[in-house]
Amino acid sequence: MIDKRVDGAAAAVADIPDGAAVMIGGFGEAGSPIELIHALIDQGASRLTVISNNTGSGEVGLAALLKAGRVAKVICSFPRTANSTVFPELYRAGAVELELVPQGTLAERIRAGGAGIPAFYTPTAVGTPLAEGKEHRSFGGREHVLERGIRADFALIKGRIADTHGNVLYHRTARNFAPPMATAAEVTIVQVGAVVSAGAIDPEAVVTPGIFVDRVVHVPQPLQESELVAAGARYP
Amino acid sequence: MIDKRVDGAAAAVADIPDGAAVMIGGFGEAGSPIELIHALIDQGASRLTVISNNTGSGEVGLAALLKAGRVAKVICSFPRTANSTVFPELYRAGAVELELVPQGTLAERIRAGGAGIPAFYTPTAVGTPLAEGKEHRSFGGREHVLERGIRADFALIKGRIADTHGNVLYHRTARNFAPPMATAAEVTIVQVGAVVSAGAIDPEAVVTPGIFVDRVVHVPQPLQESELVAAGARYP
Amino acid sequence: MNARGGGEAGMPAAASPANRAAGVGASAAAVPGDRGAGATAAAREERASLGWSRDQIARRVAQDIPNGSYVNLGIGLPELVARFVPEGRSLVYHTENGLLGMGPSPAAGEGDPELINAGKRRVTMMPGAAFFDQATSFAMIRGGHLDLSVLGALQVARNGDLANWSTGADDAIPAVGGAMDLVAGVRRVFVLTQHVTKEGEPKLVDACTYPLTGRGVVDRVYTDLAVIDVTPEGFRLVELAPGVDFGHVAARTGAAILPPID
Amino acid sequence: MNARGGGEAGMPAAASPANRAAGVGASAAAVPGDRGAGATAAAREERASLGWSRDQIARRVAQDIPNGSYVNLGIGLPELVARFVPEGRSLVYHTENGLLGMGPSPAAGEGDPELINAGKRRVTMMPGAAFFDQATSFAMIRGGHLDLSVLGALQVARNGDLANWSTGADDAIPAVGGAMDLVAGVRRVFVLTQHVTKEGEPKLVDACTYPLTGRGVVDRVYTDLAVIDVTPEGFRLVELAPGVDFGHVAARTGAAILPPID
Repeated sequence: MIDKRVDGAAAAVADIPDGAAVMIGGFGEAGSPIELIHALIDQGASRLTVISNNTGSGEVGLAALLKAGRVAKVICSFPRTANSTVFPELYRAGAVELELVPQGTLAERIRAGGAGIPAFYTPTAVGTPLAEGKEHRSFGGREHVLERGIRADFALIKGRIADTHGNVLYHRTARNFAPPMATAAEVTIVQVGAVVSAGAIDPEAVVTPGIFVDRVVHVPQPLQESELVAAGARYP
Repeated sequence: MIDKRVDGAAAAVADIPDGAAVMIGGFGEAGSPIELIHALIDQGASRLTVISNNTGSGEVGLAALLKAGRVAKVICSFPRTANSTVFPELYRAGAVELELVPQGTLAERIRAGGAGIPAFYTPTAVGTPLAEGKEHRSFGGREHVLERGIRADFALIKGRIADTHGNVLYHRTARNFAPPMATAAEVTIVQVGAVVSAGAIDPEAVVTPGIFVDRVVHVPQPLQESELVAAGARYP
Repeated sequence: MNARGGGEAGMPAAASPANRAAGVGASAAAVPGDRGAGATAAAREERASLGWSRDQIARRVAQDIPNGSYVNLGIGLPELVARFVPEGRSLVYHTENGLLGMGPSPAAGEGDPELINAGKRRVTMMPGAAFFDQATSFAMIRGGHLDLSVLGALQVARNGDLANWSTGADDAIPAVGGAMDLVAGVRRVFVLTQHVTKEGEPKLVDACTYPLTGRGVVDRVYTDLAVIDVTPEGFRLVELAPGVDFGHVAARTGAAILPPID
Repeated sequence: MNARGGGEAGMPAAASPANRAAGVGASAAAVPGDRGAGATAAAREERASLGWSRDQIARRVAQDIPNGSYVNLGIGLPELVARFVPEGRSLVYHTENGLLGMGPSPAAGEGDPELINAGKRRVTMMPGAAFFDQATSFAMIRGGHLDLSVLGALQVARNGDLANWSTGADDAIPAVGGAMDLVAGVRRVFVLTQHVTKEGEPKLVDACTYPLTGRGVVDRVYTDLAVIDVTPEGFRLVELAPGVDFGHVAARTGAAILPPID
């Protein structure tokens, strides 16, 4: 019997070492795997490279991981939002490195990393500061830049339902970066609101096939970032 | 009201011109849009470039299109199967050009064409005759070849259900090339066994979003290639 | 169509300036923009009374969106456009965080924190909606599948260059999101903006001084004062807001502006 | 693990020969292969009585597949492996036309013509199965997500080169399918084949004469006579079929073959 369940978020993230590259799903609060991030804070790994579209808000979840000083570098498209103060302060203080990537290029680089494509050409960012220093090449009379696939040691993502094989369904716009990230990490850890047995998910409807998932953690009532921030919560 | 329904296969393929590049879904008989192909035979367009994984079997569907002399070139990974005689005869007679592409490279080239990626590097086929004459480059100490995205004028695909917006669900392994092909053609035409109103398909379960589909044709009882071949059928 | 048949490029031809349906008229007298302090003060005063309101600009943009279009509306002012779709037209809104068929905001305090738009605000979904991941969403954008993107701007140059993500200030936290992908991939790009900044500086300029979002990407600009096309000859007036004359617009534009063709 | 952290390569390191867990022993006497006509006739005669049957080779392969593996079985002989998974192990079978969790063939005349495997034969699906498109299926393959591919062969060279798609004959219809993708992307590649051709020619050779499927891609070969590893030193015997001795295998192998390490 294949059974990828792990007993709790702490056990799921226990082997993430210092210096690891960690992809973290979510676009804003939608899809942010807060319980896995909090377990990673508890666990203590530091000098992390975090690949994530944003940098969190308030002082919970991803922002709390940054606040705790665990992140050396962020690869990101939009590292500020309405309630985001932690990253801006660290960045201005020179305490964290930033690699800014257009959102679609970030998604495609992650997808490429997971699909065995080491590099691809894209028209995005040509003529802008984000293309400076990159290889350019013309296709069909149009300039493109060469971008590299990205892989990570771990991916932390959030789903709605998974089965014991690791097949995952998502919730609305919380899907965002989770499917490509699941493919691009050595170890993919998903927290889900419900775990079902193999066969309970329609094979036609599976979004992330189980081959991309290593560990399934049941988090029945996931915290919601905006509610925590509104309540002034901090972690730990 | 957005309504992409077209009244019948003949109307759906009426504007495919001579010399068009046409992607045709299917892996073997699974997902082969036979009714659309037969309508294309009736319509008469010639000198076509066909992008498809196989070349059909017997003398129906894709094989019948070839037999009718309408295809100048095939871009394909596996142009022969158990009951495939039409393509081999044409190929040996020099009546059709073949661009042989590894199956995964074919899928990725189509996906790239639809995703605005003009070219990408892949390790597939390095050191083989299919990489000869292609640009090589090393990434991470490993050789890769540069492959180009493919687009077409039309894509003919088969689904199980579509709604009036063109959102498509597929049937089991008939899905195969349809989703990437739907993204890579100027005009994508899908034949489906059932058409439902917008809102009847779960937004979480949509496989091909309607933005990739231009025309929906209702074919309630699609022919099955293996049954036709077993019955010795020919088209027209 | 056959020019692209079986082609190798994979890029939407429509995104290049050469394909814009721009009128090419005889050269007309160009009126240089007045960027002096006097004009600045005047502009600030007049903005309240002259030209279109924010809602009116949005309504004007909406008139130009064909039925059945797939549209991405940028964060902020462009979001207003969705309120003014003319009767009888159906549009499908794309939000790049993973939804086609986005509907209006839910009532205050309602909605789902995981059903949001690119501005991270709660939205709803329409019949026929579909969810998808980020790689797919930007494949739609980059692959030329969206008909229209309506974006805000810091600056638009006469050659269609757009700057809308960074002022380049030393202490700014750089953040780009999907803007560079949208302008690189969507078939037509409209800019919806005030004609001048809060300080009265022109936003339509000869050359952008802020970091670019994309080169030669803007097709048309809608401001409180006018509708202006970006053409191979530079800015060309399409339409003036009620009560605004050509000289008024020209004086607040930091580049030559050509009169309408007809 | 950190060597790849945030890295730019995107390629599975495990697919390269350097990462094979190959034993490195002292050099041993190499026995040249006998490709003469006498050996050919002898081989033909002995194949019926000596060594493993097709089912037995398949059973031997199955013993080496760890529990929980994601496995792609090539068309033909490799498909037999699925019948012999040892008690207590669960494997997930991938068929590159778009299914994970492939089950056995349905009863004759049953099944669904659109639920097929890469050999275009009807199959079934297991609990926990998932369907996906070709781009996703080959992303799994190329991205290093599959643990094992078991393939047939025309020739395997001592450096791990594999030829299994074309004899290069002038009148052949070239057809490659997914073979080149599988050998380029899957973490381990096993070859399951008869030791010699129907004509008695060795399939394990110094260098392939047929067009390659991939360079340096084969990890291990299972034949009717033996299990043989591809190591940096060349072929190395792992195990002999019952009743077969080293000299017998060596005489039917078109390249040097090293004895087992221990």
